[in-house]
Amino acid sequence: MSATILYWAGGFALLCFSLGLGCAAIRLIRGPGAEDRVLALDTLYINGMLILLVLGLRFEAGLYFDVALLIALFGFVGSSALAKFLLRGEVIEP
Amino acid sequence: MEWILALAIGVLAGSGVWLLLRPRTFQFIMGLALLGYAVNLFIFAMGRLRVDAPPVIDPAWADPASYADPLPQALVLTAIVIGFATTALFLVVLLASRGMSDTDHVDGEEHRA
Amino acid sequence: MRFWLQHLPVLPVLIPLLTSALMLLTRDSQRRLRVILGAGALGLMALTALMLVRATQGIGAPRWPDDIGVYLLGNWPAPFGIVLVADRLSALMLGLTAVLGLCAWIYATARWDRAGSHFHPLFLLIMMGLNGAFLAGDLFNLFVFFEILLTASYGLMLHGSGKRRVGAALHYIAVNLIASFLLLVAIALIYGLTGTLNLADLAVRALALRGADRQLFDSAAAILGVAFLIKAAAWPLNFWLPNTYSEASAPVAALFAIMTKVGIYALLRIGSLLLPAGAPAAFGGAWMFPAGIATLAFGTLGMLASTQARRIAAYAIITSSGTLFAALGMPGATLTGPALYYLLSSVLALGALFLLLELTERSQSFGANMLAITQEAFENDDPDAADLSGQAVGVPLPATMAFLGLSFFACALLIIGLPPLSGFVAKFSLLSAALRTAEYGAPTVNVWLLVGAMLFSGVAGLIALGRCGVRLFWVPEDLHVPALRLNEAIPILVLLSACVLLTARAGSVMAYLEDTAWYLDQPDRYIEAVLGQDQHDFPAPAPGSGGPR
Amino acid sequence: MLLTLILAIPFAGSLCASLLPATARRAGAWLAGGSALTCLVLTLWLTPEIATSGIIKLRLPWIPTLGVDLTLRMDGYAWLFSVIISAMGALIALYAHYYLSAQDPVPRFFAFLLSFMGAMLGVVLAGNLIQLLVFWELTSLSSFMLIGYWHHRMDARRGARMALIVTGTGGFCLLASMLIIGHIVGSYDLDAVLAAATAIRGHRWYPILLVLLALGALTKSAQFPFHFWLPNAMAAPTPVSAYLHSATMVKAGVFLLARFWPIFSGTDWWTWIIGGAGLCSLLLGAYAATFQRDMKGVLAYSTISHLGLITLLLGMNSRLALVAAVFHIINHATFKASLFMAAGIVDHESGTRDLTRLSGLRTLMPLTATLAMVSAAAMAGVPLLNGFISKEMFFAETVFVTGHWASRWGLPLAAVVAGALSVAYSLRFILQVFFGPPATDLPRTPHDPPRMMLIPCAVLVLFCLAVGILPGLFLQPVLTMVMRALLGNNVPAYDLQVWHGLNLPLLMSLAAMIAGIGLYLGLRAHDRRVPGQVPLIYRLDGRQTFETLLEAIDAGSARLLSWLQTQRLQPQVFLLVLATGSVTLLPLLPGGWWPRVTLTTPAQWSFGLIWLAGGACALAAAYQAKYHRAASLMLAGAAGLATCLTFAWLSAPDLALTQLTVEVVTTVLILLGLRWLPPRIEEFPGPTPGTTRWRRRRDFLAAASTGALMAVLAYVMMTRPPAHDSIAAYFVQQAWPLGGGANVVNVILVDFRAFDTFGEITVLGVVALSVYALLRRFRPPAETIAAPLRHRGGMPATFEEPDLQAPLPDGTLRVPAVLVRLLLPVSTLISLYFLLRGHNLPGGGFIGGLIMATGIILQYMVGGILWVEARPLIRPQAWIALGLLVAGAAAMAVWWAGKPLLASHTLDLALPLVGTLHLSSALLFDVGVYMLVVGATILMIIALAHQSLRLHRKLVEAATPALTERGP
Amino acid sequence: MTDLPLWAAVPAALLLVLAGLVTLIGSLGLLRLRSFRERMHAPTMGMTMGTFCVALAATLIASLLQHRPIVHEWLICLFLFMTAPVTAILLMQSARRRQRGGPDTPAKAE
Amino acid sequence: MKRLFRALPLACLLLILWLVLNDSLSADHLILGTAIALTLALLTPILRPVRARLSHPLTAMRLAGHVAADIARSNRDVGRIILRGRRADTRPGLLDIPLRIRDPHGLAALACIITFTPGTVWAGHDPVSNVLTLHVLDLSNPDGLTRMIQDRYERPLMEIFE
Ligand code: NA
Ligand code: NA
Repeated sequence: MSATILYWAGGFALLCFSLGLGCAAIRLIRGPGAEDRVLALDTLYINGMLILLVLGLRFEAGLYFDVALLIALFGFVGSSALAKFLLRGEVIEP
Repeated sequence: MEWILALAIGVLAGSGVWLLLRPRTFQFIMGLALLGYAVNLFIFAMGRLRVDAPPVIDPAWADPASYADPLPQALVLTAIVIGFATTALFLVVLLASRGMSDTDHVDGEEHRA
Repeated sequence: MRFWLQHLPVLPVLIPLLTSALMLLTRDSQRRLRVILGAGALGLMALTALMLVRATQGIGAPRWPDDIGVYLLGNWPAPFGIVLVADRLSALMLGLTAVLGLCAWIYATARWDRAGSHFHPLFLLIMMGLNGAFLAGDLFNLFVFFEILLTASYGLMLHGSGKRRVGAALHYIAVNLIASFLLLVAIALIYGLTGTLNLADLAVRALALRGADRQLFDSAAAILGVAFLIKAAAWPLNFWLPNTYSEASAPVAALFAIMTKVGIYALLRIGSLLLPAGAPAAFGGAWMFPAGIATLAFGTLGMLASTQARRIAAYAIITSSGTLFAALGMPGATLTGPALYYLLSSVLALGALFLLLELTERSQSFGANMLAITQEAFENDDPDAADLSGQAVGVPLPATMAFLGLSFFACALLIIGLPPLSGFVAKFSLLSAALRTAEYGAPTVNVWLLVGAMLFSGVAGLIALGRCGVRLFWVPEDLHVPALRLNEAIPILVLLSACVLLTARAGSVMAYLEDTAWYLDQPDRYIEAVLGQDQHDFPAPAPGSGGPR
Repeated sequence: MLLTLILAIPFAGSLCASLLPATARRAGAWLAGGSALTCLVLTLWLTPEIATSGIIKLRLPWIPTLGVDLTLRMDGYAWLFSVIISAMGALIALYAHYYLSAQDPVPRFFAFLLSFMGAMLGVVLAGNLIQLLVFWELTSLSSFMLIGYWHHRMDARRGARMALIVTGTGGFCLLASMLIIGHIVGSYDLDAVLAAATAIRGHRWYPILLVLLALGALTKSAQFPFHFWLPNAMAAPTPVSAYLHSATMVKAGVFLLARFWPIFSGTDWWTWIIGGAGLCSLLLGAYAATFQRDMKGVLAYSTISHLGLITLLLGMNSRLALVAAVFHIINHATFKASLFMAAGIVDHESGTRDLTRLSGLRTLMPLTATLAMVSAAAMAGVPLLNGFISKEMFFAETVFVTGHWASRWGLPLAAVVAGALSVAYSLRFILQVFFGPPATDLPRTPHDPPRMMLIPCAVLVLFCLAVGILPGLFLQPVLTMVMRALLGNNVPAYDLQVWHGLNLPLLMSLAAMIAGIGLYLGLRAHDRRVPGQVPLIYRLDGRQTFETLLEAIDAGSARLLSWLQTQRLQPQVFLLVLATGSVTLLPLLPGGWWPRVTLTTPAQWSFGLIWLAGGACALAAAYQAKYHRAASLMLAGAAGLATCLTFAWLSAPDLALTQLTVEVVTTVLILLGLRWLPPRIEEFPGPTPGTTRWRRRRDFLAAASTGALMAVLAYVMMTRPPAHDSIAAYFVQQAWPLGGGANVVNVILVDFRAFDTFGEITVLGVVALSVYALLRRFRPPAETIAAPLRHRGGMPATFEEPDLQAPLPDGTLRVPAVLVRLLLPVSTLISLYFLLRGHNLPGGGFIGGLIMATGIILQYMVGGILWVEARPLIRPQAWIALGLLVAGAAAMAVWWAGKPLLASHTLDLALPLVGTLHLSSALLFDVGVYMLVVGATILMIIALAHQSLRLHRKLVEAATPALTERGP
Repeated sequence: MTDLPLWAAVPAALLLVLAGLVTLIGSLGLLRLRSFRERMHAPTMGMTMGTFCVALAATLIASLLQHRPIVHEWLICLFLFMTAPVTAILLMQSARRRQRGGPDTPAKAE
Repeated sequence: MKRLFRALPLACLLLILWLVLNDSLSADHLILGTAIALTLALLTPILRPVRARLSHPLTAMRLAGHVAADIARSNRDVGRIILRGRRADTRPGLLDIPLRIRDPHGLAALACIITFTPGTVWAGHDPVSNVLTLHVLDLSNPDGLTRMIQDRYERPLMEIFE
């Protein structure tokens, strides 16, 4: 019973997250501004991380946690590098 | 799942090849990146797909059938790293070429009409 | 000593790797130290190669069953772990690499090693890649060594920088990156079908493939073949080559003379192993001969059409590849022995030619543009980079022009295949072996095609190199004697002497190569040597007696 | 033994001569003359033995597997040639010593001359066909060098190259023919070949074999239609012309034809090819010789003609004709060489060889004139000289020709015409030079040369006389010996005599003589009008045709090449894609591989959605890559994320981790690069829209097909049951018991297949070094230099050096800096966490290293290069080195335990509190990987980032030129 | 999973559903909101509530299954919390610089 | 010794992080974790010259509770705005808030809180006037927001960090 409930709830969450990922992808594709795209990429990463967490719950495997942790820690590096590039014209300044 | 992954590989490979056929160096490098994803997924797929069976073994239960094929994964790891390295190198060559030839055409010169 | 002998097959990989790592601990400016390290490493590699050649002949210290040395890395039994396999063919290629590498490196120490950073480590690493590729007994490991030698070659290709060189390198890298993808896809497919990566095991399992599996395997082999054909410069996949080879700095171009042969080696190695299962199309099968003839014709055409000496040399590389394809792919015949002889001779000669051409260009007044490129290489934005270009001028040696002229003459003879040097012996032995197939009732049209193509390429070489030589040595009125250093002259001399030695000892060399070819035709031995290998347990060196102090 | 000496001495002499200093003129001549004389003496020494036993043979093994040995074989025929070659060589050496001037590099001349002599001796002494070929080509090569001796002259270069190409090509044809002979006979040994005459003649390849052989011989002997190289070879110094191009080398062709006469002759093919070429050369050469203006030109064409005569004789399929041919070979060598020497003397003394300028030298150089007149008379076939006898024999042979009326009548007629022409040109040669009023406008005033220079010429003339008067005494025994060598016991009966009685040949001789004189007188007017122009055929200039042909080959091959290859990358990639696609499809065409029983995993909506997004992003990335690079980068990053999620979903956590970290680093790297890539603005008018559209459609098709192919292959493979007894099972079973790790992927990476990993980190290191090296010479596009300034909103064009002591940056980056710096210890900790647990759980050296590197990159991002580097930090290169060394040490450590490289070795340390500490060499190896990855990644990123710094400093420097001082 | 008591499964399931909904709404905001500055706010929902809920559910389930407190999911929240401003600050600055003198100027609090 | 002492807080934090990551309290993890944490904490000041001084853990916990509650509430608000779409009558805009807090770590923490709360984004900070600019999704009550940030976040942060 518990397993069934959790299975369906997890499935629902996964669906929501992947739909969210889809929304972010649409924004990423449509733009219009570069900032919009960076934001969308950031969102993609968050949704991806959540998907991994839920997968970890479903499969009772701690391994997914590591990937999620890494996204939480470094998912922002790409988007902040992009943001800095947009802001300053170079990622690493003298 | 198989057909989804197959389609994904196809789309990635197609976009990658399209970009490799384009004349600008940056297009080429993006093509390399996309084709790289496709190839990595392809290698991975050669181990057949397994959901919820990571190759981290329970010492008491080392039945190969209950784990995903680890070997393609190891190969993909190598391929990812090598791909990263070559992308970096190509990027720098691209920059050097742009700086020296004043064009970002892959041939180092514009082919005018 | 015994201790080192046990590890003999892995030394050609380890020596350059560790030496280059040590070099990186020194600074670029500590050139002398790097040179000493490099000399030591290359000397050791040559020694190792020599010992391997002897060992695979059953002479000397390590006695291996069937004279095939199998080294189980990590002590994992084949086919599970990675193996290095030193058989006659590998040893031969290692020896060739060592000689060519040593010569190109000595040449580079005259001045080219100062035209950019990290020449020495990169050079050693490309040697490591080459050696590893020749020793690899595992498909994926072969790929890894291909990548090492390719990435190092990218670095060396770019060595010296300059617009034209970078432009050529861009194409070279682009094409080879795609080829690497092909290799990966093919290896993955092969693993997916057979469940193994070990070459010997693969040969066994390929026999068992039936129906759809076999079809898919053939597809995979075809992709693999294309990847190797790109590296081996088969037409029409070789358009990257002329620019690359003619723009690379001289020692690098000389070393590159063996790069295309790695692709041929791979085709030969895998082709011979897959032979019992029916060689796939590119591996000695249906396409190889026509591809070879086409490549040969293309290279010949290129030699005729080119005016610049380096481009002629580059097309000569293609011609040699074409000859080898055609010879190895000749239907109904085994020309492997003579083909290997041709390979040795052409690699040495082309290596010498690339070194020589740069020296020759120095004597030309119209070579000012070359000088400009070289100047550009030494141009220095970077305050840290040691600009030693001023020192890089040698002293005029006596009889410089005579030396250059005679060396060019010898190179030309070798490439054209005119007597008396080994180029002729190679050509003759190939053709005579090809004619022998007519005895077995094979269609003679292929024989005539090969004979015609090779003779025609000889004539074309005569025309092209004749013109080139006349222009280089006879035309200029104000030919000034170039400053030449001894370490530029000696490598050329060594390479050409090696060719002379090949000629003089043609009988024993040919016998050795025929034996090598015979072993290749008996993949069972290789397979048995690899798969029948027990895990090593070398006796530990007794304290105080075994290992070096 | 003596044979070896005969062959070795010239080459040894050549080597010695090449080592002589350029001024050693006398020594060179002595060396050459001495070598030649020694050879002559040695050959003569062997005469009795040849005469009695017939053949001397000596075999040295060379390539036994191919049936090629060095066989020295001297029979009567070879003996004859050896004598000619060495005797001539001695005379020429003497002559050349006086001929060459002080400016010429004389030792080089003699070195080439001696090597030629050796090669020629090698040809005649060869007992193995391949060996013969080797020396044959050597004669071409040394001839090339000798013709080009005065290479500052264009005619010398041209002539040399022409001769080389023609004779070299012929040599290749000869090689083919030798190969075929070897194939038919099964041996290259001359005796074996001679014994297999019937087999060869009867073989189905006989015609092609003959053609190839003829090509070899005719090119060498300058026979029609390959004769044109010989007149052009006259650019060589006259000793060379005398030696190579009249007496010896050009004789190699006819030597070969005569040598193989017993094998090949007797067929119609032989007659038509050899006889035809000979006849044409005979007439054409004589005709052209009659009109030459250059003394050496006359001699060159007459040589063609006389060689044609020999060839014709050989082609006549009669044994007596063979005798005549051999006899004429000897005669021609003597009189032609002496004529060349005389011409050389005239040239040397008067400064010109122009027949129209020379005149009346008889009085100025009487000795030379006398010698020249005698030899010319021999050439014209005047009785009592050797030329007469061989010509008589020729006439006699033509008379006895049977068969078709055209040949029955035509051949004697042709013989008479040729004879008449030879009389005419000989007469003209002598009369123009030595008779008439003394010339006044010569460059130098001629006089007889030193006596020693005349001696060689005189010796030859004496020989002409001796043979001409007493042929039986001097040459009959020799000729018999030669004929026995060639024909064995089938030597025909013949009689060498001056007077055979009044017969048809004598009448023909007379007719030719009278006609020749008449012709000379008749042509004087033409000669005065257009000197040197050959009527009717002057347009057929061999040299012109040859040069045009070569140019056509050059141009044609260039055009063909431009068709067959492209220098552009896109077509190359297209070809690659096309080739790969088609060869992949080829084995699949028969069908039957589409999966029937499929192995599937149930599809999940979310997974599909992820790839819907990922695929769309990939397509968009492809679409945007041209103009919106950053957007494309982000879109590709989204596809990368989808890939990462896929790996995680499908049970590959290690891959997901690696993909993620690599993704991050790649993004930063490409962004660093984008800073140096100015925005794309279409500035050039590209190809026409139509072309572009077509090309795009083609590329789209290629891309779509490739994608489809890969998708199909992937699907087919995924739904196929895995290979049974795959090696993967072993890894899963043994990872824990033998590898000591639960994470199989990591155990594979650091243990089972650690060697791959070793290689792969090497690749990373190599790339880092290459990137670093290339960037040291980086030259940025001009428009990118100030690009960041625009972003900062028009700040002044100079950069202030950042404050290295400031604890935090000012402005926007202040808060991020606080956070990111706090993150550094955290990310380091996490990198160590992933590194240390890798063996049992996802992670390992790669992932750890990339995490560490990312942490450091972040510091650079918020702190700036100078601020970060003002603090003691890593030296990336050293980390690369240490990584390799540590991994290597871990790999090699087990050597001391007697295990092969990379075998794992564990060390269990019993520690208080902790229990046992489990140290594994695999972990140490992974630490090496970690260090290298950190070093390489940082090196690449930093090398790129440093470009800004270099540029800033340059800008500052440019702004303040007074302060332009670089530190030491 | 089957060992999990129902009283824990139900709230965990609810948390998951909530996380999914909140995150979806947040992502939807990327599409529905009109300007970039408005859109800046939307994804934060997933980053906060979405992650909190999932982490809570995970902690609940894992702790009950393993009979000891399992808290490492909260590290994710911590890292997100620490790193979120970096991108946001840079991105907002970039957007502001691009629209300098654009529609909205700061309002002043009294 | 002084260095070691100053490094202790960070080391503790890192040790906790290590133990949580490894999900274990075993002796070997404790020892290894302590070693790593101490090493890192001692090395960190090289690149992190500014050190945070923390005090008042109770205030910090109360602040955490406030933040959590605010995040939940803002999530609800923002969600509503998104779902309503065009119909939601919102006034997005920038808001300047004068600050008193100067400690960089305190400012950073404030930035984290603001960014982590849906509906508000850090849009700039003038170091001279110490004015914080925010972008707010619904600027219907600027004064309330200003007060909330000053009272509910800034003051406790000053207590903790200064
Ligand atoms: Na091991
Ligand atoms: Na916010």
